[in-house]
Amino acid sequence: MLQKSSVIHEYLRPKKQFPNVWCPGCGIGIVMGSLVRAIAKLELQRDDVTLVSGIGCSSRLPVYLDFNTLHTTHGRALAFATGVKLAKPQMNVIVITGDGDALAIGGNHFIHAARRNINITTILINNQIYGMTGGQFSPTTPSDCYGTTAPYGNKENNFDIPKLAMAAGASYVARGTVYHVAQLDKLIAEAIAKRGFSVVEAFSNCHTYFGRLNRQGDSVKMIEDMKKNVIPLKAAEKLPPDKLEGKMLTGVFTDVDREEYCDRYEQLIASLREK
Amino acid sequence: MLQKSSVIHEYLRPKKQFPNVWCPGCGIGIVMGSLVRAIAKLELQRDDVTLVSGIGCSSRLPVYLDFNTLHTTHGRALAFATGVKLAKPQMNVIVITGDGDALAIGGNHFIHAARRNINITTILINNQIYGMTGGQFSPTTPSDCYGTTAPYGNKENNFDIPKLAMAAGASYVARGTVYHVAQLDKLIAEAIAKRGFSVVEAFSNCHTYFGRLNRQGDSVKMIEDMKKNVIPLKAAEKLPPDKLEGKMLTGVFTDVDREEYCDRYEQLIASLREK
Amino acid sequence: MAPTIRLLQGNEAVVEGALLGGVRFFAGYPITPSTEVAEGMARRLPKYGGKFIQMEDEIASMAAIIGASCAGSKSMTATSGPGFSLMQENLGYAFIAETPCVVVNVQRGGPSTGLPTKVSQSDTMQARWGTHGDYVAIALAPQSVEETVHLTIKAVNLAEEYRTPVILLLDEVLGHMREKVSIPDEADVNIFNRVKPDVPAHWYKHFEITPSLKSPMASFGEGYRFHVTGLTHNEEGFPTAEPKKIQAKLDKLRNKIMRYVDDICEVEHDGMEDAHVAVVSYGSVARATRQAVMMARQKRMKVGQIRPITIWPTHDELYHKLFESKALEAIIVAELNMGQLITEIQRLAPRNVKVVGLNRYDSELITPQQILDKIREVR
Amino acid sequence: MAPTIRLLQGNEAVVEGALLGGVRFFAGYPITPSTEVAEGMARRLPKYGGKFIQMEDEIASMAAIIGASCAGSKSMTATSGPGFSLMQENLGYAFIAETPCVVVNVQRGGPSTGLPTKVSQSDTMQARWGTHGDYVAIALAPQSVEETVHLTIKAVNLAEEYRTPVILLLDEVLGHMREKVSIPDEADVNIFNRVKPDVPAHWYKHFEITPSLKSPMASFGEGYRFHVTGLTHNEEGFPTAEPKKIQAKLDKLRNKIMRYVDDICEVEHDGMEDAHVAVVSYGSVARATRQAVMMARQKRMKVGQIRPITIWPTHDELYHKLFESKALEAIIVAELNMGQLITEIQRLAPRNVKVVGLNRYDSELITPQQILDKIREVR
Amino acid sequence: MSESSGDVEQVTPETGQPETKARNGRMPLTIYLHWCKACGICINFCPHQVFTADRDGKPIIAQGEKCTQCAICWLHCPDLAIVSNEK
Amino acid sequence: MSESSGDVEQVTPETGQPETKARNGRMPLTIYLHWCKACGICINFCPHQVFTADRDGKPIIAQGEKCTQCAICWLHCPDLAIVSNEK
Amino acid sequence: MPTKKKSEEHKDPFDRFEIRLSGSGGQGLVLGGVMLAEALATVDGKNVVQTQSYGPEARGGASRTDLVVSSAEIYYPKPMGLDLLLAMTQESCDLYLDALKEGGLLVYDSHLVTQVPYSNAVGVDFTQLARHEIGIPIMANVIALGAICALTGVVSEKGLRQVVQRRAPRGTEEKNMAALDLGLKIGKQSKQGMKV
Amino acid sequence: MPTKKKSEEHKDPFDRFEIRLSGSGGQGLVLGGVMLAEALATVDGKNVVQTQSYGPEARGGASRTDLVVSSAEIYYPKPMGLDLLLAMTQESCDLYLDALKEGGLLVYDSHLVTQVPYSNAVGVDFTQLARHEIGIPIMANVIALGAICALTGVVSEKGLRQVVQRRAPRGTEEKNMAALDLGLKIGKQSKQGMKV
Ligand SMILES: Cc1ncc(C[n+]2csc(CCOP(=O)(O)OP(=O)(O)O)c2C)c(N)n1
Ligand SMILES: Cc1ncc(C[n+]2csc(CCOP(=O)(O)OP(=O)(O)O)c2C)c(N)n1
Ligand code: SF4
Ligand code: SF4
Ligand code: SF4
Ligand code: SF4
Ligand code: SF4
Ligand code: SF4
Ligand SMILES: [Mg+2]
Ligand SMILES: [Mg+2]
Repeated sequence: MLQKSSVIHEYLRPKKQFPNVWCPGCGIGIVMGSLVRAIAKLELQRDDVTLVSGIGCSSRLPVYLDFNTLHTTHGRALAFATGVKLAKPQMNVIVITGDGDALAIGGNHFIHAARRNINITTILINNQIYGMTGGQFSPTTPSDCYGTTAPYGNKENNFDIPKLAMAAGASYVARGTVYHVAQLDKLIAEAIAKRGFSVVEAFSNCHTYFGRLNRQGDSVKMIEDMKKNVIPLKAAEKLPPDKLEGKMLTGVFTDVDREEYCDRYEQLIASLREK
Repeated sequence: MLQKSSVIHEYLRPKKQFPNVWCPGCGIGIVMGSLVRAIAKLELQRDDVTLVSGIGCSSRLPVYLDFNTLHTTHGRALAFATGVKLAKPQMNVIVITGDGDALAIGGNHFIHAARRNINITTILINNQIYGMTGGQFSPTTPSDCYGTTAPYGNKENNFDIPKLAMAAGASYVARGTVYHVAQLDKLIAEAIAKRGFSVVEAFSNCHTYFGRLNRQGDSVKMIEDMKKNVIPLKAAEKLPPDKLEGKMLTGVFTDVDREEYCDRYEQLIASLREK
Repeated sequence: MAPTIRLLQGNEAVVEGALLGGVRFFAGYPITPSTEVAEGMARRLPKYGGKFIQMEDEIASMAAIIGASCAGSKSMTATSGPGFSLMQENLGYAFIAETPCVVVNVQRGGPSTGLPTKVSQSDTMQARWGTHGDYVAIALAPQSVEETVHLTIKAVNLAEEYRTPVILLLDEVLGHMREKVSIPDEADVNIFNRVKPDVPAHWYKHFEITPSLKSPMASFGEGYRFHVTGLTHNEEGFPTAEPKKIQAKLDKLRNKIMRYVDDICEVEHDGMEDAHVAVVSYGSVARATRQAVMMARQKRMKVGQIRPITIWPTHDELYHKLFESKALEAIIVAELNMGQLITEIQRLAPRNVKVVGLNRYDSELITPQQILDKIREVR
Repeated sequence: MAPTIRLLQGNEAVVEGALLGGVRFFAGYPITPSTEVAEGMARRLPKYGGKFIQMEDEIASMAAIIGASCAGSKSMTATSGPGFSLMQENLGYAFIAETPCVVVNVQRGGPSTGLPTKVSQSDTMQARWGTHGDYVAIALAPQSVEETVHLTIKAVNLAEEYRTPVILLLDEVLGHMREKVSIPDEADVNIFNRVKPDVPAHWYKHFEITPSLKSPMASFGEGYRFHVTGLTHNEEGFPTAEPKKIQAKLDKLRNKIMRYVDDICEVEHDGMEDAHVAVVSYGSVARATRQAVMMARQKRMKVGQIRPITIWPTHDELYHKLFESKALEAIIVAELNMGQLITEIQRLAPRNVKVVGLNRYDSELITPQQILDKIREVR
Repeated sequence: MSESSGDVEQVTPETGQPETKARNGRMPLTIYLHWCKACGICINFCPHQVFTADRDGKPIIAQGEKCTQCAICWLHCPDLAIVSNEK
Repeated sequence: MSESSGDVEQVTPETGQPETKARNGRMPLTIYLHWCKACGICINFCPHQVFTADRDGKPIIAQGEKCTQCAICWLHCPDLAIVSNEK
Repeated sequence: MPTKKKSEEHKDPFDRFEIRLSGSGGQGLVLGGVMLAEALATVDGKNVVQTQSYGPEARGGASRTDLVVSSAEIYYPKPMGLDLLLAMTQESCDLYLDALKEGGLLVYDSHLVTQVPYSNAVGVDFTQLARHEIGIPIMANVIALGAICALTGVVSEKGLRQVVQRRAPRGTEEKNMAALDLGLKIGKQSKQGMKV
Repeated sequence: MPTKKKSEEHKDPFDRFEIRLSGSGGQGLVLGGVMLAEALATVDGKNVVQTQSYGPEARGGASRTDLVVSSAEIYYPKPMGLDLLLAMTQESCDLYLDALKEGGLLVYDSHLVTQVPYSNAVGVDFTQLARHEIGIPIMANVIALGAICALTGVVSEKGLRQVVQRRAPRGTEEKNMAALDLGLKIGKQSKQGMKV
């Protein structure tokens, strides 16, 4: 079905007006557009969608959208979401989180939600920095890059998000960027449709901090660079390793079917009732 | 150099007498023997070794040994250890932890210590259960097994420890068992010698809880079963997948050389001093 | 129907009370001496169609029960000192987001890992002041296994009525001891179910400041699509930076409870009309006190007893009344800690009345004899 | 050498004070309004050969500074409300394991995420009672950027001398404002370095109960090979279940501080000899108070001021002395919260003296005019 | 953006009123200028130079007739300020 | 084991005194019977049936001469209660 | 006013019967205590509080459980002076004898407890009886319950029978009842020979 | 007794000079305030407190920084009645004019602020001057500092010169000093024309 470009406005909260809080050109808004189109494409009822987020610029996303929205504490979105989902398994629970929220303070909930394979979709907006607090390095800040707490360059390594999600047990793992919006729409829709724990890493720009501190230019430049720095997984498979040096891979990293946690729990309840 | 069998007694704390707290036949004591022999083999000075642990039966290990010992809070051993190591990089810091301590409440510190590739050795005693609190299922309890909080069988999946450690960035990852003690000695010694974050999963028995709840027999039976259920990684490579069904792989999963965190920090200090 | 007579542990009584009170979601992480609550819930809840989940830690447990409560379930967690400390941040979220839930803390010796299997009452002040920021907490402390059943039901009811977390403070002795209890039939239990909005969705304000300060609460998925946040917010739930609205929100958090102290606060007392000495104590210490009071009266001493069942909030006026007798010379506050609730009693006692602590924190219960000795000493 | 005059933010002053005090290890996790402390430490520490690490969260930060302290470094972390709540469990560990460290809490509005960029003093009670179990906390609250430099040094010194965590309570206004400060030369700063044992290794007891209650502290790697645990332990550090030793340990935790309240507690006061009204306040509110007191005196009102610099512990005797003038009719406790330290003042004030709160919690500072109005009102 | 709270309550009264600025004929798109934050993404990303910038940096439809409805601008607008009049 | 604390302070006075029990001749090993918790591992794992169990389940060296010093018993003793007299 | 005034109880708060079952782990004493308490509470309609030691004491060696029984409300939940001490090891006998109140009764395993410096005492060879008469050593605890019942009358025979039957693992009901009967018999015999 | 008695200060605590620099984000007003404060503190030896708004107000639109200056100790760190308001936008002028105390001075950008319902006011075309005379629009803040110096004398010319020099990004020192000079000149001219 062809989507009208105005569909996004149908899902904005009537009382919660724009302009939004983000800096001009921040990719989080682009992800918001993708999310809305994906939900619209899946024709989910607004009441059947709950967005849960933690704390961070990315985590401010849910407040604008006309769903059930739960803006929680820093790092804990997936734990709150687990409560929502298990209490109401028919609810489509989508977690909106940042690289700091999901992987720094929230890393444990991330790997445990994946391990349980609970049917929650995580949209992890990775801008490689703590945006909200002003540009400290995050667990996805590449080594040697600058942050306000890495004034001499980051001495730590960064997580490979898809790898970590897969190792922990996620059923669906994908990566897109705010440059490749059509693909991002599709990945998010697939992730939501997946019965099991799914993760979409949405690579985004924080030009205000990451860009400025690392001389990567403004939002236009940063987003355009994503085009150059990205290789689709499919294409990468055919390339020699040296061609992949410094490139980011996008696409679907894994998509498997495993028993889902809430389903298993419902079966338990049913089996105890039978007796 | 041939090790005397009595070497273990040389490293016991004079004031902290045996018998130890563990149940008769608990494999944690076997791991303690391996650890001592590994340290003795490496000829480390007692003062240059710090053992850090969290809370759990496994975490009770350090108190018996004549090193610097830090018995911390549940799940946080690696975070405390990070402080010790960074403050005193010449110290050999070894973390003794359980499957619950390291991977349930402590999962985040585990993946972040791995990501930083800080030169800490983690001995993760995996008995697939929370022993100390009386047999609740843990993140390594296999699906459908019983625990006191899984009276109808565990509805969750378990972590694959080596996979998770590797995805997070560990430099050396290995698995041994308390049956294969000579191998365990060797793996622990290699892990300590590694400059970078290293993990040895020491598969152990909690017959008191896991064994009893899952009808796996007493300690003798459980430890003997490890012989049957294990295939060395090297051998496994040559076997067809169906032969690996239900088997546990042991050996060295990864052993790579990467820049170590404290080294990088020391270089930074040196470079700032030069100026 | 007639109540059932059973022999139950305090922790098992929490399970019975929770199920009777309508709890259908439990998330927890094992910790001595509270683990039996989780174990009981794991066994029982799925039989009621309820959900038990063992989370990766206490932070996640607290988060999950708030999430479940937003989704409409009466929810609970249970822990002990170290876990209670970890829950503090999200407990604060439950306060500001006005989300009903019950947190059981079976106290053991602290600080830190302390004495995992030993009795203590040293989280009394933490139950009031443990998380950052301003709020008013409700905490209840039973003295017997049977009262544990009832106070667990009460805790669930208060949480739902006042849209706030409620803390149930047990101690290791109470959690582990077995006692004869009479469990009421389901039909005989008074249950409070959260009030649902009856306005059209676009009128609904999730945090409305109603005249009664008790605001209806919709659940996710019921057509209201509201926003919940831990940022200080206006009545609709949207973050606000307007001083007036900020103050209104915080006033609501306080007043929705303090206006109803008469309903919320239960304080048992006896013999205060003419007592020369009063003993204030709660939880299992109150039973030693009762024994000691009986012993003292046998010896013709005029001794009164005060037992806060509701530990928090403090009902100032009520204590003022209790302390107003001219005969009263001394108040003994007996606690299994270094002196915590005594600070409240000092705050409220008349200056001519001596307030002294009887504190034990060596891992053992206070005995009736110790109390009797103290009574003799202060007279 | 002469002190240096600079314009510094409160958070930058913490960095300067920490470096002067000898802090060489900092672990933290960014949070508004304390982040500038971490940022400053990240920049400065490696130049001193010290270590800065950004941990994965506040729990880990607190853990890391304890670990570093055991390894011999003077260590510090900085945070704000939500992070302070998360630190509580490991803060308790530092208490029981008697490990020196400094925790800076730049307060913002709560509870929960609350008001990240707005001023508050609502973690006052949490600083005393935030973790489970029994212990005594030391907390300091500066009122100016310059005093922040000095109290940071003092916090480090107290931590080292009393082998305990020390909490430095700033607030958002103080943390963010820039002010002229005079930074003393390193050579002019009094530094306390933890006392090292001088006994042979096999005599050493890491938690010895010495007559002074100040016990020497070895570091890892210095030949002592001691055991540290969060379980209640004997003097050697080994877990104990003996009631006597348990009590001895907890008594030590309290008495090693309470015996020295005269040294630890700083309370500034002025005009209390003949004041009719006293205003008690701390942190940035004390400056509004000072202004108001000046204004009141211009109007010939007899107003006294009391400024606790050491917020915890409370020096009961000292307040009793301050309140003993017959002229005193009323005490105003002005706080940026719903009334926290006032509970201590109510506990200590004579019954004939009215104790009233002036509380603001709408995200703005209390103004001198508000205080002046309150003074007029209570007179 | 900096860590803060109250931002999200700013209610722009006229919100929702499109105020497309166009210099000539065809109006392939509607632009909600209240929402636009002048990031320049649409202007730079449009493959056919349909936009120019006004004094504040917000887009003006300068060559509407060149628009191919390729969607690039509206898919990338972080402020959801552009909708197509045709799709 | 159950979550607890005080355990670790039990000081066995005679600790360290080996009290090997042997039924006959050769003493290939020393067994610290105070430390032994009678788990049966050594008895069951010894490939040469060197041990039998006493009334409490603790090992007795029944056939010391059969010991090959294979190390299995002392490597697996969880209580570090066995040492070789030869290695 | 939200205060409750406590009314004076009618029954005597000093009517307490305090029991301690002590011995070593693995003798099933805690289970024995729970069964005794359950019989008292659910069949005899008595008030009863059962506590036990957790932690260090509970490990390996020593094991202990205490009961307070009353027909009035029980205030202090732990013993203040034991009316009955069952000692199944010498160690527990030595440790707890002092806790017996004046005139309290000591019941001990005459095989395992050989030093008994107390006169109001009844020795029964519980473990040997269990091993030889019943054939299952761990049923010494049930024999002891029977003996206690017969010796003191604190619990009803009916109550014990119901609870032992209910709690016995499937297939062991008969053996358990036999053990109980044996205990009752021996208890009655001993009582006749007792001084008191 | 560990109390300190505060001694009465010698200098007048009511000697306060309060300044607010206001406008929109991007006009460099916070930096301007910090430079002014630094000059006052480190060169002029005055006591000074500088605060600014964080959070919502700090975003996008409005920007504000306040200074309290005194030769005595400064108690209350925020303004109680402004002596000087610099308004670089109409919005900020409207918003803060009320905060000016009686007789306080308003300095405004005459290009951007067109409605000025207050008489003790000096309008200077800061932004246009910066753009046209200096060639760098964002240097309007430095021009304003110069003007404030000349108009009020609250800060020394020397102090401003040192700090602007020190804080100027490498390569812009000359332009910055030119802007400062321009501000000083205009300030002096305006002062002559002022009513006060
Ligand atoms: C417990 C706690 N610690 C720290 C913070 C401060 N904080 C807010 S957001 C954030 C980082 C956000 O980073 P990320 O998730 O990447 O979001 P972004 O702003 O980059 O979108 C931090 C550290 C907090 N709110 N709570
Ligand atoms: C914060 C906190 N939560 C819970 C506990 C209780 N607790 C102690 S050990 C433990 C689990 C230990 O499991 P594991 O690490 O596998 O160790 P094991 O005993 O199996 O060796 C738990 C849940 C605690 N001490 N602290
Ligand atoms: S700070 Fe960075 S992440 Fe946050 S809104 Fe601005 S550009 Fe986006
Ligand atoms: S409970 Fe399990 S893990 Fe703990 S000591 Fe016993 S056997 Fe070992
Ligand atoms: S992309 Fe959107 S916000 Fe950016 S300039 Fe274009 S319309 Fe404005
Ligand atoms: S739809 Fe395509 S061609 Fe048309 S204006 Fe947008 S980007 Fe340009
Ligand atoms: S293995 Fe060790 S503990 Fe086990 S029976 Fe043999 S000697 Fe005893
Ligand atoms: S060394 Fe080998 S052969 Fe000898 S006793 Fe031990 S297990 Fe048996
Ligand atoms: Mg980010
Ligand atoms: Mg385990």
